[in-house]
Amino acid sequence: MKLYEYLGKQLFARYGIAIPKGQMVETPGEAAEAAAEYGEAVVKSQVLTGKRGKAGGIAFVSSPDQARQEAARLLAMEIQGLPVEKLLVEEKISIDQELYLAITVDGASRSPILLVSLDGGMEVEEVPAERMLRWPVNVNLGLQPYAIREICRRLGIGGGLQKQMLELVPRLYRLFRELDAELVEINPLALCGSGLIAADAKVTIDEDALYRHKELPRITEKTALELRAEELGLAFVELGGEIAVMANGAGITMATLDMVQHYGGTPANFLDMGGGADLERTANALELLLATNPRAILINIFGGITRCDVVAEAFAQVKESRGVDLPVSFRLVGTNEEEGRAVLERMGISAFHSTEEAVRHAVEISLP
Amino acid sequence: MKLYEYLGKQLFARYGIAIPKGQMVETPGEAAEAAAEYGEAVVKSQVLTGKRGKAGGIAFVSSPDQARQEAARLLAMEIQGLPVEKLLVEEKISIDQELYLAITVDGASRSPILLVSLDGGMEVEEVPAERMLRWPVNVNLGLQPYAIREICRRLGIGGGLQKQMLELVPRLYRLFRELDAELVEINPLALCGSGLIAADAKVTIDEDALYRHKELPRITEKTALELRAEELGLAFVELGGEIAVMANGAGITMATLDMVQHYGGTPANFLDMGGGADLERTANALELLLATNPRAILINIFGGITRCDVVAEAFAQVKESRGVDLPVSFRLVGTNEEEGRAVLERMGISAFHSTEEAVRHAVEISLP
Amino acid sequence: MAIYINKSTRVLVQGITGRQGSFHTAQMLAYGTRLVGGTSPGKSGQVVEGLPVYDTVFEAMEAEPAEASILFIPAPFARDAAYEAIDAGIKLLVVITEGIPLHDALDIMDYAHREGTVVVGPNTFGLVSSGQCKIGIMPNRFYVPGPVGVVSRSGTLSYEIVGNLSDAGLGTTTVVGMGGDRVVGLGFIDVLKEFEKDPATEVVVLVGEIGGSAEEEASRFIAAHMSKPVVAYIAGKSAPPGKRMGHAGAIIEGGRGTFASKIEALHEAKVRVAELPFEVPSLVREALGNS
Amino acid sequence: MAIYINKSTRVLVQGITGRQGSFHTAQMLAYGTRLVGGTSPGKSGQVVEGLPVYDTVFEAMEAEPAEASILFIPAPFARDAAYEAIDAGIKLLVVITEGIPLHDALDIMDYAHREGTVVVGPNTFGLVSSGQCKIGIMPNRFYVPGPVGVVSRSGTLSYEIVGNLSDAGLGTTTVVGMGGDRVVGLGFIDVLKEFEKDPATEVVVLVGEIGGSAEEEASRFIAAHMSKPVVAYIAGKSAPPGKRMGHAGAIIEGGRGTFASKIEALHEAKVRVAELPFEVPSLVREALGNS
Repeated sequence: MKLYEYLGKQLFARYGIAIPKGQMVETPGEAAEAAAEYGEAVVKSQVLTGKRGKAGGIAFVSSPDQARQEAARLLAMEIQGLPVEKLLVEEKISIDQELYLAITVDGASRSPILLVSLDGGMEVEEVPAERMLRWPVNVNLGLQPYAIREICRRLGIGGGLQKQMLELVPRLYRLFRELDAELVEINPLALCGSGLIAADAKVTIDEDALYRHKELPRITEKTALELRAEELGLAFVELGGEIAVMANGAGITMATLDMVQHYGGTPANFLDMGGGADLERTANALELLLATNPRAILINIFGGITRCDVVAEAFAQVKESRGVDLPVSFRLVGTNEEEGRAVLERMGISAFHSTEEAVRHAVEISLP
Repeated sequence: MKLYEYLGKQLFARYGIAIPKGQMVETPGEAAEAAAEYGEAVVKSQVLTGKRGKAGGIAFVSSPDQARQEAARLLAMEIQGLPVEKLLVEEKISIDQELYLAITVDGASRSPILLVSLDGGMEVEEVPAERMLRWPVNVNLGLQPYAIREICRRLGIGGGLQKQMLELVPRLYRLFRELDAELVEINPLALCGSGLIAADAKVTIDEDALYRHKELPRITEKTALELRAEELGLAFVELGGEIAVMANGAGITMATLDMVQHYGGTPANFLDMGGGADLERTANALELLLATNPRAILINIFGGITRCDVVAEAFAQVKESRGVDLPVSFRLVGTNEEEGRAVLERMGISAFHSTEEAVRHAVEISLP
Repeated sequence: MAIYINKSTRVLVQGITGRQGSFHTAQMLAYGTRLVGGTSPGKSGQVVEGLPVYDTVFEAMEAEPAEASILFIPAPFARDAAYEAIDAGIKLLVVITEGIPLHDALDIMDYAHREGTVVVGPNTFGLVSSGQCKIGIMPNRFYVPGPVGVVSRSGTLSYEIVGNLSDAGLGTTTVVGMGGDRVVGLGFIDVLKEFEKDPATEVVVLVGEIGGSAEEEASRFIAAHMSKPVVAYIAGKSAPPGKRMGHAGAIIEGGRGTFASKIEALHEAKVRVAELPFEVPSLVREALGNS
Repeated sequence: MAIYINKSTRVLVQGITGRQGSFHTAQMLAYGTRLVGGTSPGKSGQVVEGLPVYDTVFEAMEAEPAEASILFIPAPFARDAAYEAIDAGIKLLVVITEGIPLHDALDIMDYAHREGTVVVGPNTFGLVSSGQCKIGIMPNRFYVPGPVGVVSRSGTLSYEIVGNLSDAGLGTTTVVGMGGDRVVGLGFIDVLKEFEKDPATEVVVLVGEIGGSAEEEASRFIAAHMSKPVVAYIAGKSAPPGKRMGHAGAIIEGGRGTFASKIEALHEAKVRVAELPFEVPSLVREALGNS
């Protein structure tokens, strides 16, 4: 779960990490009021994408009037398809040097990893690998002072800046661990005089751990249907094509989509119904599938923990209750396959044995 | 640093461990007032020894008057040589079962160790070893629920009591780690209906870690001289005999005391001046030595990090400034031995080479 | 021969009394896995599928030691269960549970590493040494002995591919599911090393997906250290960037972990890459012919 | 021969620019220890006693790797310095620092155990393999080669005893100071095991003190596993219970760790026990005669 910059900065403040004075506003009037307090100010679109600077989503202003104008402009914008609904108005800070600092999880070392660079302010992908210091963190030890001193040495950071890092980095790491973050990123981390200030904040919280963070806000980038899927505990992504696809397992669902594309079709969605779903959950998944208004439906079940008969029964139920008339391509193998096929036969559906056949058929029936 | 029961219980409360209602009082009048709130109450001497129950330091009372009387009696007592200056007045709790629970450090396993027994309420030394469950704790993991479940299984603790333990034990462990405790002990841990209540509290904090616990009170069992030694950073214990003993190193100081005793003398103190002391520190140590009003002084220096000349110079300085006239037995070997001996010779003191000779001489000169 | 597990491996089921735990206990028994018991706190003394139930792993190990354990424990309690298994001496831990918090997974891996326990998963279908021992939730019938070692990031997709192989008369030595989470225990390289050493494995099938850099790293390892031929299939060619495709690991972020970069790395390592899952058997045949 | 360290051991000094660090650097160099450098944050580029100073242990190890490190670091920072040494690959860590918080010591031991680093101390005088390598603060002159291995809980007392031995013409293989704290790395048993294996060590002197149960446990080990004769001296016979005699470990609590219980255990293990420190050499001679 990505957090807006202003929320990330609230968390930073809670952990003792310095941030610029500022406040979140939702109207040009509020923006003008806030800017009046700071004189020179910056108005920043609050959107969950990193490219807002290039997209013109950030404005520097010198007066409340200018703040009002710019806020109006920004609130009318879309950045990478995301509407701008909130702004952060902050005092302008005078920056001597920009650093990059982040902590995330490194699957390869199965550990947190600290990333530090003296090339702050630019897109992280643009920083040459040799100028980005990567330090895997032993979760048992955490980020101890010695590690920060060694990191600073490698980057040539000494004196007062090193001292600041020795204070800041452990705080950021504590936030990362205690709040179950997947990513905490400060870019740029601004050296202003002798102090380090987080000029930006990117915080992503692990959704699987949200249950133990009742205090955190709930932010979503999902569509209404994706939200509905989340409620149902299903992995669902809207893709905008013609064939509604459901399979059991993330990998096979992806592979099914790949095959749809390979044979010239367009998938309406990614829907992994997961393993071992019961009748109700399966029916819910099918309802979701219909809600994308597809031209055809492709269901690809390789029953392991999932039982073929349950999927077939659920389909029969939903088809009847909703009067579904869409063409369907069904693939059904594995646990309780015979029983499942029998149920489908009663509806006049003959399930395929191979994914390939099922996908080809689905593409055919999806064409106008 | 041992904490009084009432202070330990304050810490328990801070960590969410249930304690009886109660308050610390210092006069019979306050005791009566407190008891009035509880009806049936218990008045407990606050002394830093475990044997106060047997010594009559705990009284059960049913009325404010009785509380006043008992408080007066207790406040006049000494328990194991310790005057009773504070009392804890608590509501009497109705106990269904008494358990023993403690966490301390096990040198052998180099780890914290949890001790649990169903034989609560008695002196821990009296609990048969096979009825005391000992569970070394991996400091990396801490005390996880599985460990508590396993401990409960071994002790035959199930159901509601196990649930209570699953809540209580991690809290006690957190206190133990966060407050740098050497020992946290609840004996008895009282099962009252379905709840566990800490009926007593023994908490010892690591003195070496006190610098990072400004919030904790400072309690001492030390004499004025021992306190002075602590200020000076010296290891000092008063022993009440005739020969003031100073050596450098805890082990050699102990061995010197053993030899004093072996040859029929009585040591006035244990004073380890530590290693590498400078002139000032050594002079301070010598001042302390004189303050015990000994008949003789025994100084045993095996110079390694400690320089013999510094010790001799300090002695000369103190002898002169204080006009010390006591007989002295000096042993001096090791780093800068020649220089040290020269200094002593000027005072007419001929230092011994062996501890044995020095001790024998000290015993001789200490006899009346 | 096989890797990690074989017919003498004794296996414990943590969470044996739950719906999934009991169902798969029956399935594993049917496959021939040497299950020795299960755990479920507060249910000591019960019997599931003829197996004794214990309160704790320690209790189970006292009754009969096991080398491996499979976890059917809800996500909020999985870390504790994993710690318990490792502390009690389990040397191979198969974590089926989905949705374990990322930081809990980090903790589990750290402790397992320290104690020398091999973790498979979390969010894995498990592993199976065909004809000998299955510790997982995959359907029994496709896992027949043969010369192919399989390692996969995703479950059902690997069933599909192993099914295709067995339909084509190609059996497997061991099939290992790494799990779909961002942090998992066994990785491609660990498993590839074992397959390289296993005399019964003649060719290895690697089933990957978009996201992360595991396939790229595996490719470098293959180029440098594998003498046996490798066939790969990567899912997610059609996935849009920035969207999490079910698996926590399957997300393309900041231009990393793309399908293209993985395919390129595999080609450089001279791995035969299948465009679609059902092309795997013919590539395996080809590799077997050449080797 | 000797144990733990020898003339090829390369040693780093953490905290080399301090008063103690620089003094003992000179002393260790004079003894012949192969010191390769030292650390002191912010002082890279300085030179102490002819040795290069680095900011961090990593930097030092890049310049010249060391196997061992000795810590002269104030107590509040000692844990961090120990972590650093262990993480940078130091395999023998000698912690001179006194007054390290108990829980910090627990943390150090845990991490050292995990990474396979041997810790001597804290609050130790160090260790010395006579005539080869001294990593510690003991006076140089008594440590001359010979057949006696010494392990001691206290510093100056062991100097006294080793001094007595050398005066009596008895040299030492290795002298190990365990340290006076409640939690220390190397224990009696660890060191006894090494002495038992070391061909040059013919007799072992164990110097203990009241408090804790290390001597009792060592006695059981000696009875079961030591073929070489052991001579012991225990300090603290005259100490009153409940008082901490300087060393954190030297406190008799609740009737445990008494002088009597230690002596009894040693006698049971057929250890020759000296009543007073200067009796040690004659008991060693006796043991050498018998062995």
